[in-house]
Formats: sequence, C-alpha cells, structure tokens
Amino acid sequence: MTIAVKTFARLAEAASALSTERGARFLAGGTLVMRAVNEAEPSIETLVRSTDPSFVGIAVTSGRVELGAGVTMAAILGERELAFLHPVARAVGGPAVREAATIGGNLFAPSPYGDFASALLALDATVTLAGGYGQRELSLEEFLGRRERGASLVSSIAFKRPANEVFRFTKVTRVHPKGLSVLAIAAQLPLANGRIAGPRIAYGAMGRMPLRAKAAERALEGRPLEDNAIAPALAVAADGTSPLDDAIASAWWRREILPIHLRRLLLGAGRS
Amino acid sequence: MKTSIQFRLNDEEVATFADSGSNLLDVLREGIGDLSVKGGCWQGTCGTCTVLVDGMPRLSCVTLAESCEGKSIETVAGLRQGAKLHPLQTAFMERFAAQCGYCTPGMLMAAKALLDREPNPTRENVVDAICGNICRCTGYEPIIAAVLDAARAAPRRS
Amino acid sequence: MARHRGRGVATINYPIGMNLGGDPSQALVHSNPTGKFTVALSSIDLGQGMKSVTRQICAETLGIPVEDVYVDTADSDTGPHCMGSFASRGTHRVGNAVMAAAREARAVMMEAAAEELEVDPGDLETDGRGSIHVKGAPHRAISVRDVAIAAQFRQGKTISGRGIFLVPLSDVNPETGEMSPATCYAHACQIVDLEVDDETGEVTVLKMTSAYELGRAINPKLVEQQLVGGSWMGMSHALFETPEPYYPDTREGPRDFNEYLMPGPGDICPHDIVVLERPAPDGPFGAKGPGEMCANPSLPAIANAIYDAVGVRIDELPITPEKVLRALKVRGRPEAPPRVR
Amino acid sequence: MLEMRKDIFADERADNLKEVGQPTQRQDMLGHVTGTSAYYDDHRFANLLHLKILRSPHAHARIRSIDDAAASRAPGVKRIIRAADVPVNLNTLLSLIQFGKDDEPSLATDVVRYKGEPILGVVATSERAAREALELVRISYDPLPAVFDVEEALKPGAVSVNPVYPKNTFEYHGKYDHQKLRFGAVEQAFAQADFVSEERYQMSPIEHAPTETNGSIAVPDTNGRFTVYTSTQALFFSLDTSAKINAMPSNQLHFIGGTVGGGFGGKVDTLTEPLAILAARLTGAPVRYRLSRHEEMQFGSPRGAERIYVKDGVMRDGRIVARQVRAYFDAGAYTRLSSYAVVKCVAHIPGPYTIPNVHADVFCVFTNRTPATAMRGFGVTALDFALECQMDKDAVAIGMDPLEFRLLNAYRDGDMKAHRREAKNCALIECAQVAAEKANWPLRDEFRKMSSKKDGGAERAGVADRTRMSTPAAPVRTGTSAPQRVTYERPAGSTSPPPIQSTPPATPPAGSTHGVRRFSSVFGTRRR
Repeated sequence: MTIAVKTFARLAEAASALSTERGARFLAGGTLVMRAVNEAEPSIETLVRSTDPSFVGIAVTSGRVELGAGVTMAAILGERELAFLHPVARAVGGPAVREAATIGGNLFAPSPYGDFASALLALDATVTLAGGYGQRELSLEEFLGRRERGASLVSSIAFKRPANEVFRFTKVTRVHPKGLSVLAIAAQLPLANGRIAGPRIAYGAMGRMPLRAKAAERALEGRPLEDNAIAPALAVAADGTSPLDDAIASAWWRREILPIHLRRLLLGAGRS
Repeated sequence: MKTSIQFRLNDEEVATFADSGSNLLDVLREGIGDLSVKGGCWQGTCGTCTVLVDGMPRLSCVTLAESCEGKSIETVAGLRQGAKLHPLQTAFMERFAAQCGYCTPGMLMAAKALLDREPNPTRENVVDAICGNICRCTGYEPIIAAVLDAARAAPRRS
Repeated sequence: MARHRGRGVATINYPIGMNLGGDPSQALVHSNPTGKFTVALSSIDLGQGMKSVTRQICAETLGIPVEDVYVDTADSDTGPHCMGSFASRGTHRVGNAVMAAAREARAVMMEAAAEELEVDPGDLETDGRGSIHVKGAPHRAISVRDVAIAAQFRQGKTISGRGIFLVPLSDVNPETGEMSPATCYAHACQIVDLEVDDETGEVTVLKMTSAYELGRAINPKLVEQQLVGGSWMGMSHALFETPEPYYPDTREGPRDFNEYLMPGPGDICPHDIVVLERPAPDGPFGAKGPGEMCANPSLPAIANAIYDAVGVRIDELPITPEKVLRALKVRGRPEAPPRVR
Repeated sequence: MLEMRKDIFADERADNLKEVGQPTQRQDMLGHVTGTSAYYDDHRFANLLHLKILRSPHAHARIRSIDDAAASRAPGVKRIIRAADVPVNLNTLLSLIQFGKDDEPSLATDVVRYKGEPILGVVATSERAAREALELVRISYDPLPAVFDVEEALKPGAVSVNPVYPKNTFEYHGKYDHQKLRFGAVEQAFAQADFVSEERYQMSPIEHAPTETNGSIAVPDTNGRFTVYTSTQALFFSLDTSAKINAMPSNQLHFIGGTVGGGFGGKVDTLTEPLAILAARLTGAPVRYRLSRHEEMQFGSPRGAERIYVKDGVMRDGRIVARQVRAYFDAGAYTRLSSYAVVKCVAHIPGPYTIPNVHADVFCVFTNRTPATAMRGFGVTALDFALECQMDKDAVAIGMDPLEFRLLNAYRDGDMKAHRREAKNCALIECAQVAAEKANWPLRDEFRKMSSKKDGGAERAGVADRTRMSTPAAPVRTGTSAPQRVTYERPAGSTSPPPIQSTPPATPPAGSTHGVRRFSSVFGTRRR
C-alpha cells in the first residue's frame, strides 16, 4: 500500500482533510512522521501538508510573539528578535534537524523529545488549533493535557514576549553538544525590586510531556535569586514530576539532579 | 501510486517517478541513481544521508521527496568542480578524516552548509555543524580539524 | 558544586591474530605488461586501511613506488582465501601473505631484468623509484616497465607471485590451559585526566596521554587513525554504551542513534600519542596490529581516574553519571578524595 | 598529536625503508571524499526484491502456530520463507574450523530463544510491502521462563536455553563445561600473601553501531551461480557459511565486498547472506536483505556481557604472587563466536604481568539474551577492564604508585607466562615509561631505568607446578577428549555434498561433525 500525499493551500482545508481522510497524519518537518512512514507505521495512510504562508509566519511586536506552527528551529535561530529562544532552538537536534523540525511538531514530540514545548510552557503560550469549522485557541497547558486524545492541527502559537534577561533555559544531555534530554528547564523569572514576582518554570523530560514546576514557582515567589533564598524551591523542585526510565536516563537520576540544575539555572551557572 | 518528482540535482534538472510518500534518500538513490548519498538509519538520527536542499542541510531520509519539487539539491557527487576537489574534500584527505568512509558524504555536506554561510567558523561552530552526523571510526577530531583547515584554505567569499 | 579532577592509568598488551593461530591468509601479486602491479586479495577493508597497508608492504617488497601498486579486494572469484578482517590479523597475517607473494614476484622481475641486462640477478637491486640497476653501477639500469614488457612479450615470463601466511594451529591443554595463543603482542599505556561533578555524577574526560608499541607503523597516519578512533571508542564503552540500560530487564533498549549513547564531537578531548616500534620477529617489517588494542586501556584508565577524582569504584560498565552519583551518595561526597598517587 | 619514538628499540629495527613507514595517502580516500566508494548496497538491479524478517517478541517461547496466509496474499509479496525452506537450518559459525556443535537455526522452528530471533521472512517488491505483510502474520506463542544472568543460568534447575548445550555451558574438549588455566599453586600463595582481595566486574554488552548496517544483495547470475554483494568482514567465512546453510557447492557462490561501512566485529556473523541467497533461489530474482537501524541496534549481535571475578594475592613490597580469575562470557542464546573468545580470554590471563601462581576458570554460558559476537578486543577488552581496575585497587591497598606497581610486575623478555610460553618481544615497561614522561607522571629513578630486556627470566621463567609442565612442542592431548581444532583434514569420503535436510534435528548427536564436511575453502583444501 502506498501513501497518499495531499497538499493544501490553506490550513483550514488541511485541517478538514485531517479529520476526514483515512489514516491521515499531518506532515510538517517530517522528523517524526517520515520516520514512521519509513517504518511502514500501519496507522498512516495519508500525509496531509499545507503550503499556507501563515503556517511559517513569524510576528514579533514589542509585547507579543506569534509563530506559525510550521516555523522551524532554524527559522527561530535566524530571527534576531527571538534571541532569547535561540538556546532552545539550538538544543533541538543538529543543524539538519533544525532545518526541518517545527515548533508545532515539537508540541507532539514524546518525552524525552519536546524541549521547545517546555520553553513555550514557561512562556505561558497559547495554541491556536485549525479546524474545518474555524479556529480555536487554548492554553498550551490545556493542549498538552489532551494532545494524545485525537488528531488536531496546530496552526500557530503565541505568547507574551518576556522582558530582557527574564527567560532562562537549560538542557542537560549525556551527549554533547547534541543529545536527547536528560531534562530541560525553562523559566521566566521576572524580578521586582530584586525579588521574584510571578515566576513560571517548566520542565522537559520530567514526565510524559512538558510540565509546570508549580511547587517550585510558589516557593520562589518573593524571593531574591540567592543561594539560601532558593533552597525551599529546590526542596520541592521535583514535586509533581513523573520522569521516565528511558534509554537516556533513569527516573531516579532525573529526580536527583533536577534541583542541582535548577539551582544552577537560577543562580546563573547553567549552560544555555 | 507513483508520482512524478522533478528538481535540480547538482545543477542538473532531473525527474523520476516514485511511490508517493517516498523519502528523498530513496528517491535520490533508487530513482535518480545518485549513489553518493548513503543511508544509515532511515530514522533521522545519524546524519549519514545529509544533503543540501536550497543550500540548507537536510536529512534526506526523513524529507518527503515530493516536498522537494522544484528545489535545488546538492549531494557530494556535485561537490567537486570537474577534476578540482572542493577545499573540504582536499582537507578531509589531508587530515585522514575518513576511515570506512560511509559517513563522509553526509559529513562533507554538513560541513559545506556551515562554510557556505560562515566562512570563518570557530571550532565550536564546526562541532555544532557536524553534531548531527555520527562517525563510528574517527573519534571526530580529524573531521573537525579538516573543516577548520578547509575554511582557512577556501578562497574568501564576499 | 564541586568538580574534582582525577588521573588514572592502565597498561595492557594485546595478542595479534586469531587465538591459537590456524588462521591463514593468501595473496596474489602480478604485474601488468607495463610494470604496474595488482595485489589480489579477498580481505576486507572496513575502514581500518587494509588496502593501503598491504599496498605499502607490496611496494616496499617489490622495490617500486607505491603508486605502481593497486590492491584489489574482495572478490571471491579472484581473491584467494583470507580468514577475515578481525582479531587484529590484517596487518600481520595479510601483510605477511602479501609480502610472500611480492617476494616471489620480485624474484621473477629480477630474473627478467637480469636477462635484459645480461648480468646475474643477484647483482641487481631496485631503486624504489621504478628502476632496476646493477649494484654499484646505477647507469646499468632498466626500468620496471621495460622489464615487464620484456618478460611478457620476449621472455614469456609471468611476473607474479603467490603468498600465504599461516601460524600453525596450537592445541590447548584442557587441564592446564597450556597453549600457544599468539606469536606477538602489541602494548599500550594510557593516562587519562578527567573531571567528576560530585553533585550530578557527570564525568568529563579532559586529556588522554598514551604510548603504544605496535612493532612497526607501516603508515603512521593510518596508525594514528586507529589510535585516535579506538580511544574514542574505549571512552564510549567506559562511559556511554549499552543496548540494555536496565539489564536484566530488556526494556528501553535503544533503537536509534539518539537513544544509543556515544560521545559526540563536543565530548572529545586532546590526546597526546607516542608510538614505539619493537619489531615482531614474524611481522611484516616487524608490524603487529594497532586496531583493537587501542580501545582497551581507556576503559580501566577512566574507571581508575574516577576513583582518583572522587574515591568511588564503579566496576560495572558503562560508568554512567547515575552510577557515580549513587556511589557518591553511599560513600559521602569527599572533601579531599583519597589520592592514588 | 602523534610522535614516533624511533630511538627506542632502534637496535632491533632497520629504518632504511622507502615505502613502509611513510604517511602515504589511503588508496580509498579519494573514493571516500567523492562519494564513489562502492559499498554493497551501491549496486542497482532491476526488479530488486526485499526481504524482511519477522522476529520473536519473546525472550523464550514455544511457537504454537504460525498463520501466514494473509501475509502471503498481501500486495507485492512474492514469497514467504519459512524454517522448512532453509536447506540446512542448523549451524554454528565456527563449524568452519571444527569448533563446536551446530546450535542455531537460520529461522526458528519450534522454540524462540531470544527477543528478536528470526522466525519467518517475507520477500516483496518493496521494503514497505514486506513490512506491511509482516504485520499480517499471526503467531501464537507459549511463553517460557527465561534466564538472563550468567550465574543464574549455571544454577541447578535453571532454565535450559539451548538444547544442544542443555546445561547452558559450551563444552570444551568434549567434556568440560569451561576452559581452565592452572599455573602454580594459588591457594598456597594466597595464604602467604600480605594482602588478598576479590572483586567483581561486569562488562556491558555493546552494539557495534557501524554507520552502514549489516546487509547483502543476492543476485541470480548466469549459469546457475549467485553473485552476492555483501557487507561481511570475512568474505570466505560468509561464503562458506552461506554455502553450508543453502547446501550449495561453494563455487556456485560469487561474493563481492571489501568496501564496508564499519564493522568492529559486528559483520562476521553472516546475519543476512544465507537468507538473501535462499530468497534469490526461491524467487529467481535479486533480493536485498538489509537490517534496519532498529534491528541492528536491538537484534544484531552485541559485544558479550562478561562477568569477571578477580582475586589477587599481593605482597607489601608490591609483588603480585597469585591471581585467580573466574569469568563468565554471556553468549546469549547461541554460541556464535563466544566459545572462541573464552579460550582467548584464558590465554590473556593474568594480563601483561609475571605472576608465579595463576588459576582461571572461564565459562561460555547460554542465556536468553541476544547472541553475542566478536567486537574490537574480543575476549580481552572486558578482562583488561577487570585486571587494570584490580591493579589500581591492589596499588592503593599496599600504598604504592599504581604505575610503579605495574612496572614492578610487568612481564619481561624471558619470563614464563601462565599459558607456559616464554615472554618475548615485550614492551609494556617502555610504554609505561614513555606515557609517564609525556604526562608528567613522576616515576622514581629505578622505575625509569627498568627495561623489558633486563632482569627477565631466571626464577621468573619457572613454572611452579612442574608436574603439569609439558614440552611446548608437543601439547598434551588427553586420551578420550574430543579434539578441539586439532586438524584441518576432512573426514574421508567427504567430497560429495550431503543431502539437503528439510527438517533439521532439534538436537544433533553429540560430537557430530555435521556441517563440517562440505567445506572446502576455509582451510585451503580448495586449492589442494
């Protein structure tokens, strides 16, 4: 059986096809889907693509960033205004993967992939889904909670642009400079009078999908970024996480080193 | 279902028919007959099949061939100009940067992608450029040295 | 956080060729009518440089430039039997077979030259540049090309040779293990400097310094390829690789190069290498084989350096950061790790 | 950076060579950098068919039934290959050198013994069609208990993995469950030693991970022959193994290879050629059998997982007086080459040191893991890891510099090795001295002045237990034990190939030479 490839000029048409065609899968960068096609994954019978220009659009204003879901890691790296995201994009694969891998695809990548999604979670991003009957917006958190429940087509992702120096990211790998995540930490750490106000921290590879470090966020509220002050946050850093044992690392090791790397990130000693 | 695919390969127009849904690697090798491109995993994880699509490095094994319609593709078969080797090829030879040679075509194309946009790379740039390409023989050091040599040897682009 | 530096050493030797011998290889060498030689083998070049090493051995033995030799391998219709490319047997076994074949071919070449120059073959020598002349009288010379033409078209001689090399099979005494496992051994000593992060267990290899004794470096560049790549593989075995990360549970076995861990180009370190040559009496020009032994010292040298750094012994490979961290938790983080040296 | 130390051992070497010793460019380098080096898969054939293999999901199970009816009707499928199609469906690689009994089927018949064991093949017009057809095959299994640990496998009542070796150990000399090494008297030496320690070491299996996976293309040639393009590391080894399994005369096969995308020991096992040839015979078309990366990673034979116990007796002055090694090589479900590695390991004990009392027992153990095979440093890498870690611990225990401790015990010319051969051509001391100098590792003067050529022999040349000493020229061969790699001669009357076996015996008779006779080329009789 060969695969049918259907290409649509508009995302909405692609979204319709995705829900009506037999065994349809949306193809963006291909890093995950083409591998499955090569392996003759039986559930894939149709590849749906779109050439909609909005799918690869990047809109950056002083307050807001809106990215088409088809924007690649390489495109992020080519956008000076998105410098705060460059360490995140560079953490995804080698250069050839970054040319293909899209931020939309990253939202579907199973752990320990999906580092970019954890960054977007820390940025409190909203996801816009394209459907045959129009668009729908929901928070990334909500999206991740239901992503395995059915085919959906993400058309764009938007978030408030963080102030300078507020966003931090670190990824721990076994292999350097490129490797799958042992864990990734993304954090927005706004400071007011030298104290943290409204932090937002997300982890990659600390569960089946990117997740918030809510206990640590609460413990950091109102604290300065100093060794003693962050200790309570480190103590609860792993609360609510459920890391996997996989080929890269065990759940035990992930939990053990999470507070170490969170501390390094908070105190500015992390790799980025 | 066979579908027709046409693109530029190393500055020549080529066309072939392939099963719909085929990856670019299989189309280049089986369809067009460019055997300079090697396959190592068909999973997008080893970099062996790296080619340039419109000047940018791509893993041909996870690139839908139909998405390359009308594009310009470069493989190592087109790297040398006539009898004259590309500076990267010369540098790889001088540094003995290949043993089994199987990863070499992909390595060269990954390195070319770097030098085409960054003629004066740092060691860190080179390490990043080849970090998606697995080599099981050399320990990488001779490859890194060769790419740095090639950058020094290449005529400066404007 | 504290990063602790450590240094470890290992010294090893390695047997050349199949254990107990009994692993022959053959070679055929012949000239074309204009004095260019082909070596026919069935041996495999899987990157180690079989074609190149045997080419140099053949040229040296024939006394002609290396450019005038081409190695053709591996076609079972034309290449005679070779046991295979394993057990560090390529340079030693195949090299010897090629040398024997080249000697036989050289003898015919010298006879043919002697006939053309009307001298005794014993009075002739090759200059290594494509010419044969009377010893002490370089002007009384003939080119290898002209010798080949004469041999083929006037004298009716085949400038060719057959070679085989076989270390006779040794038996093993079942009660004592008495045996003759190998005829020669390569040697190595490696010193590894590294750093251990005592909060995460992560190990960063900083420097390798090694001395390898391999009989004769037939080609120092090819030797360097093996030594550099082999040490990388040794480091990989020591710190990274396993297809069964949760053995004896076979879950989560890696399926691809993202999941199967090996050092990336950002994990490598400077490596100072010194090569020693104590010729093996039965090696081709004394050569042993560098290909396998070079990976071996890195595993224990790294393990020993980790102990030197933080005082924990990991005796189970690979030495993952998780294992180091677990051991550190049992032992307690060292303020001043016990020094080995 | 590589430095040649030509000054060392200069008196043993002539350095008047012209081509040898030169940094000549590799003959194959231009091909490598231009992408023109031709690997096995760089050959194109019209109407190429593709073979994919169905593999066991269980580590140990009885196959109750196989239903491949739907698969055989699937689009593009040309042929299903079943165990019964394999002419000689039981082999062991080293039968080529008359070592070991045939113990491994090409396709499993009644029982699968490791996760990933081949059961059935589909030959189809595309790899995709073959993969899709495999999804349609229905197999029902009765899972059996499995054993994954070498020492568990040796316990009484352990699951029996391989019916050819029901006790889970390879048989040495036709009667022993392991290979021994006995030199001197370790127990007495341990009793007298100042310090005794025993440690356990565990090697990991290692995937060879060549960038080119194992594969081959078998092409029906004119005149009834088959041309086989192959990634093998050993051309005639693979040719003869393929001829045996296919019950074909070896000259019906024409193997072409020699340019291989990395091997490291992982391309000796002849994993693809026999079935590619069989598929080409059964379909009359060229067939490619290429392992996917996933198959290569999970089911391609890895480096074995050796477990090694080392017990040392050391004196306060730094002399090692006794070393005892107990090692278990995890062969996985079938022998492949592990039996050979055990003997090589025994030969390597006690490492490059002169120790007067050495005792070793090394086992080749069957478990339900993926069959292990050769890899760079085969039989030695794990032992070196164990011994060199042990050396470090010994040095710490007696408070000696670890490099000086090694130098003190290093073997020298004229010393007696534990396998009862004189040490010659040694250079361990010089390597250690040179590396120490290069790395600024301080050595005391007396250690810097040591030499492999000095102070060896004399009492270091002795064998403590002389009752077992034999003359090196005539190794002891015990009366009734079966010969182990003792002869290249084939049994008389072996020129005609035996009849094709359609249903191989599950357990061949012990000591059978089954499989050996029809071989011609491996030991030179081809040109006799």
